[in-house]
Amino acid sequence: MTDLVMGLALMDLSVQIGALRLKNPLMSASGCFGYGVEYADVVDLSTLGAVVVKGLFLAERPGHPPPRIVETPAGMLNAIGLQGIGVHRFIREKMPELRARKATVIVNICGTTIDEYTEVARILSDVDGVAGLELNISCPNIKEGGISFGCHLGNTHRVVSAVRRATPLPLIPKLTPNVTDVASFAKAAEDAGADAVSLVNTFLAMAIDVETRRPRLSNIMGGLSGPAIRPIAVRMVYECSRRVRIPIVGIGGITSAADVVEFMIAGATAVQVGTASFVDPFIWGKLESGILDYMRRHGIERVSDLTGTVDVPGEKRT
Amino acid sequence: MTDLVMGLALMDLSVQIGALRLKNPLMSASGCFGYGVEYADVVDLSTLGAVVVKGLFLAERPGHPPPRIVETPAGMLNAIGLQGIGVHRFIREKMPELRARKATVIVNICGTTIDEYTEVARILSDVDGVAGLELNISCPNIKEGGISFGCHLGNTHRVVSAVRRATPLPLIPKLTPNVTDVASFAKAAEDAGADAVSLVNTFLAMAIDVETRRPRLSNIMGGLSGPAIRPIAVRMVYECSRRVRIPIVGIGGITSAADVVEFMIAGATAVQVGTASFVDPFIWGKLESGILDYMRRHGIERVSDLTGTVDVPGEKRT
Amino acid sequence: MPVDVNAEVISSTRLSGDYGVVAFRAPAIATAIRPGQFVMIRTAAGDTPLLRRPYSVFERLRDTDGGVIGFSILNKRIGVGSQLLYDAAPGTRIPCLGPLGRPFSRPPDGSDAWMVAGGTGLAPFATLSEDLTGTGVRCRLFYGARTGADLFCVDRFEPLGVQVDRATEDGTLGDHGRVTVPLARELAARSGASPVAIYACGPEAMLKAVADLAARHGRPCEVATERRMGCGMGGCYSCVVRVRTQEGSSRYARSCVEGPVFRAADIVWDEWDA
Amino acid sequence: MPVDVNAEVISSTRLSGDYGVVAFRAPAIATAIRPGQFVMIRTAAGDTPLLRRPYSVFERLRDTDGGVIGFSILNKRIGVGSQLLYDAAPGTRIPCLGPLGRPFSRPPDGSDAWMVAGGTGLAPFATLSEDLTGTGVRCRLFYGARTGADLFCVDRFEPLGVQVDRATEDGTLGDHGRVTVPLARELAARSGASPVAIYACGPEAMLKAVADLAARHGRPCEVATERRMGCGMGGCYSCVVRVRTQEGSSRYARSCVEGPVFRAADIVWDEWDA
Ligand SMILES: Cc1cc2nc3c(=O)[nH]c(=O)nc-3n(C[C@H](O)[C@H](O)[C@H](O)COP(=O)(O)OP(=O)(O)OC[C@H]3O[C@@H](n4cnc5c(N)ncnc54)[C@H](O)[C@@H]3O)c2cc1C
Ligand SMILES: Cc1cc2nc3c(=O)[nH]c(=O)nc-3n(C[C@H](O)[C@H](O)[C@H](O)COP(=O)(O)OP(=O)(O)OC[C@H]3O[C@@H](n4cnc5c(N)ncnc54)[C@H](O)[C@@H]3O)c2cc1C
Ligand SMILES: Cc1cc2nc3c(=O)[nH]c(=O)nc-3n(C[C@H](O)[C@H](O)[C@H](O)COP(=O)(O)O)c2cc1C
Ligand SMILES: Cc1cc2nc3c(=O)[nH]c(=O)nc-3n(C[C@H](O)[C@H](O)[C@H](O)COP(=O)(O)O)c2cc1C
Ligand code: FES
Ligand code: FES
Repeated sequence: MTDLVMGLALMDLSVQIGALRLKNPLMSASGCFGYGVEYADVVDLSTLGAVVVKGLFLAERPGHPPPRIVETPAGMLNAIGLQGIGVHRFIREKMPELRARKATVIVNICGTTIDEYTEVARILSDVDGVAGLELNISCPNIKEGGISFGCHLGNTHRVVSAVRRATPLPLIPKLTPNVTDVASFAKAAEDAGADAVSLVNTFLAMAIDVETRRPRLSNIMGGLSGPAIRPIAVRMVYECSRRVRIPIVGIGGITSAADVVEFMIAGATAVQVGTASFVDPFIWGKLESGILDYMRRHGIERVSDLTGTVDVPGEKRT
Repeated sequence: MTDLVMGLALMDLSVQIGALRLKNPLMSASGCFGYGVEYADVVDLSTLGAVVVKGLFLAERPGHPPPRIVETPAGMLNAIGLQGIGVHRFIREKMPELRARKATVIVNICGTTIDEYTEVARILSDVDGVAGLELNISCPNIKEGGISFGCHLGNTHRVVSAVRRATPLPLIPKLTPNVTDVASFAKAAEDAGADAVSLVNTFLAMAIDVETRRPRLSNIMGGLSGPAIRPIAVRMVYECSRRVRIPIVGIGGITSAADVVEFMIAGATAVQVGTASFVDPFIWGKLESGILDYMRRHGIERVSDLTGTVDVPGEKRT
Repeated sequence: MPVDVNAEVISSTRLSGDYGVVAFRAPAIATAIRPGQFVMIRTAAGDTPLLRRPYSVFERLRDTDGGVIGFSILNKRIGVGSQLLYDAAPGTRIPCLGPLGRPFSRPPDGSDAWMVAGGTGLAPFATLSEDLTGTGVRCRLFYGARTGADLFCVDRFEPLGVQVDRATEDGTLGDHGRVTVPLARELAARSGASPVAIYACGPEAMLKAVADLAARHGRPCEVATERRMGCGMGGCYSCVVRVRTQEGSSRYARSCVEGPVFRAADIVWDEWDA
Repeated sequence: MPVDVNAEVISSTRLSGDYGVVAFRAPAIATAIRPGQFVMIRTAAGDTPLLRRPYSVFERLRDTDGGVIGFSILNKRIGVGSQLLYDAAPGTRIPCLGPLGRPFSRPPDGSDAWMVAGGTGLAPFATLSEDLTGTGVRCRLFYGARTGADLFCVDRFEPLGVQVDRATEDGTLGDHGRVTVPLARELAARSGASPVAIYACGPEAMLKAVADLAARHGRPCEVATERRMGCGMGGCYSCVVRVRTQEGSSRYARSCVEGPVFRAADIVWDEWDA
């Protein structure tokens, strides 16, 4: 089908994540979009595929002292420490507006124990307007919980299975890139009943002020995000797409529609945008029109037809 | 001691790697400086701490078809495939000039089997002018050998032990960052008798041309290098420095004297510069004078006094 | 509600080897701005530097018939982004997102306004002076810098009838020492009966010192903070300042949405330098 | 031996929306350059774009008394780096590393030189024409482009006495079709007795086609290749071209040191597009 005969009308941006149908593949990345409400005046939240909110524990968390971020080449480090208002206040204070704005809400849930993860999941399962759960087993900035689940296959399988039993909501474990074989973690999540996996979270990193010899972050280490990590993230999405059947949500350094398309071609069904939305809070409309333009130029009717279509000549050469 | 009383004369740039004393901490990174001789006209090779030459197998290797590199944000991917002339031709054709130029030569050795690694090491041990061996167990671009040794603790220990028995030369296993806990690999190398470890090699990554949907590299995947990876590399050097007693050679995205100092403060005894020397083949003199300037401003007499002096308030917050 | 304007640089005036005033054409932002609010400026297209830089709005710019057409910033060159702004050539277009953040509040009726500025901390007081003197509030500016040559743009204030008290650390102009020297003296001299509200912007150590003085003399005080910001919109939680809660404990507040202007009394100053 | 010159942009002349000539002040490079050699240009300070860009030297630039003061490049805007060069303002300084690589060789005595250029492949032939006509070699240029408007800078050749044969794919100027159309005709027309050496620079498909023609007519041919380059110095092995070895097998040769100019007969054309 040619550019001529294909109008906007014909084009379908919707994608399917387990039982969840998203109107387009664009989601905010957790921790990069507050609780969504912060952006309600500048972005029509209902136009995003999904709003993924900041990581939530059962209780409130103070987070780390500043400085919490530092800029690096084509990227940034963060060690926010999952400051958050806890699941109860979130439901009371934020969900009403998110519902009113007709946002498709995915909650990024955290825990320091399997019980906390399952408890948070159970509580959110009964909340009107919560469309899905992203299971954060990959935050590099907190020792307990987070990474300790995400870096061990057994723990990953355990926590995903437990949360799976606790909730009927679409469940999307979020994987850390700080492992030798990320695809094996995707497989463990799939085996444990996940509806999809999202990757990548940030890369554990460090920056030192050479004048003071002190780490630039109060937490010493932080997570690297932004364009710098994109090629590694694309590789990991590709690897996972060869190992699991469940959908993959691609994350890492997306700044343009071409980047979105690259992740989808590599194997992603949907994507998340984090750091780039700091630089341009109005990025969402630009990404959507850029994707539509790409589809028009290439005669693609359904964006979902892009997923995993990377043209790899035979097997990987060695 | 103040800037006033401290003149250049007093300052000592030399560093110690096992039995090897280097006149300064600056080395070329393997694969980024050819066999050294390519740069003999523009750089006085004897002024580098060491010239680390391209990875060598026992026999010649053709390498991968082009395209072999692609630029990425603040970095680049490469999949050269270890094209090389093999250890014998290297000794015949390159060592004479390297000796004549008074270069301190460290050979980056590769293998597809433990026997090949030990054979290459044994051959080089008798060669006049070879000052040390860097054991490449971390090349992401070849399936057999390389990564398969570098990503498994047992294999790492095995290959390092075997080569250790085969050579009296200073032995520096080069670690891959594509693992969950790089410090455990540093420890395995130390236990196996390594004199030092160098890190990091490149991050396995991928880039796709969205117009053709083909990978941008003929090898599909390649290794990410350049400034983009620096914060991750600094973190890994810091982690290793807390786990092993042997010296660490820091590598990854160094482009300035401040970057050299950052790696040393994080725990490195020496550093290697790769991608940045593509951009500026004359970088070596600039790095050296920049380090001297830093030492002058901070009243540091011996550059080795910088190693591992990062000022970390108590334990890592969680 | 902030807008993102791809603003044309109208002029770039160098005040010294480090300081400069950059003027942007951006009516949509300039007409909405209130004193103390800031903009997030993208100093380069592409990936380096990646993040936008936060800047207080300095002046409102008007055309010949007084219509607001843009704003300026008072920039100090300290790193890659501020260097790019220092070098920005007229005609270039630079994305500016704003207005953002919580502005200064008006002083209580009948109260004077004393502004305390250190270095580029002068910036938010140009519009504050304009708005307050325009509505009959008596304004006074305490303005400190390292040396006399760094006391810029005083000419923006005196015409408005703002009394300016200078202080320089090397004593080359005004009081010898920090800006808190004249401030302390004048606070001590002033009778408790005549109300004054204090506004401070500048280095973090200065804000703390001014807050101390205000507290000791029982004067209301607002400070404009400058924290590292990732987004400026409340999305990233990078810009926090520790503040007291009603329940008597404390929490980290995002200075881009709950600030950058805070009541000095709300800030937990002991954790200020954390 | 290459030098790195922080070269001032003397002028930047736009030939079209995509093509431009950028002139650099760099005597050290310009006096040493030989036809077919290239320079590595750092199009931006900082990390993006990270790598230098390889460019053939187009013209040698001379001052009024004929002294060589710099060189120019013929640039086509295709991505971020070439865009930056297209936009480069006179006065800016841009690091240029060179001269680099293996130049064209002189034709055998008594032989004419036929140069075949596609698009910016014209670049190396300005200096080649200059040097060959200057030493009595008869030169002819076959010059092809998509359309007549893209046949730039012919005025650099005719004054040297170079005969120019044009071809355009849309037929707007010269022969209708690829540059190989006139080349094939003239090769067929030429008697085997009168020797001619062929030089080609342009798109990879064109180089292959020209090499085929030269081989079929038994004419010596050199091609200037354009491969992705990381360093331009032989350090990274990214720029390889597959060439035949004496032993009758083949290997990857670094085009930055063994090239960019290769004898067409040495290249393994079947693996050309790999
Ligand atoms: C609300 C607010 C208002 C400001 N108003 C002004 C003003 O009117 N005039 C002025 O000259 N400066 C002002 N600043 C400070 C200004 O943002 C920094 O000078 C600038 O970000 C430095 O960027 P850089 O790239 O030159 O420095 P770099 O050190 O290269 O920046 C690296 C990172 O640190 C951040 N950063 C560095 N210094 C500061 C700082 N002092 N405050 C906040 N972030 C910093 C940068 O934003 C960037 O993310 C303000 C800051 C804030 C938060
Ligand atoms: C020896 C040699 C001589 C050349 N001479 C000229 C010339 O005279 N005029 C001219 O316009 N161009 C010339 N080129 C091509 C020129 O180098 C590319 O157009 C330029 O690198 C594109 O950079 P970019 O950032 O605009 O494109 P991008 O696509 O953004 O570049 C991305 C990466 O790919 C590389 N790359 C992209 N296209 C090419 C290409 N065609 N050849 C080699 N590398 C490429 C870039 O160097 C960079 O590393 C020459 C190339 C070589 C190898
Ligand atoms: C400031 C900041 C805070 C983040 N907080 C969270 C979080 O709470 N939970 C989570 O799963 N990921 C968090 N992330 C990771 C992002 O969701 C995303 O995985 C990562 O930033 C890579 O995407 P990007 O390159 O588009 O930013 C955070 C990232 C940043 C930069
Ligand atoms: C083109 C290229 C070729 C490389 N070849 C080798 C190699 O042969 N052996 C090796 O151990 N590392 C090799 N490396 C990795 C570098 O030695 C270095 O570890 C890596 O590039 C990170 O350093 P940098 O960011 O300074 O480039 C290569 C890197 C590049 C960019
Ligand atoms: S700067 Fe992002 S929350 Fe304040
Ligand atoms: S470009 Fe590096 S070897 Fe040729």
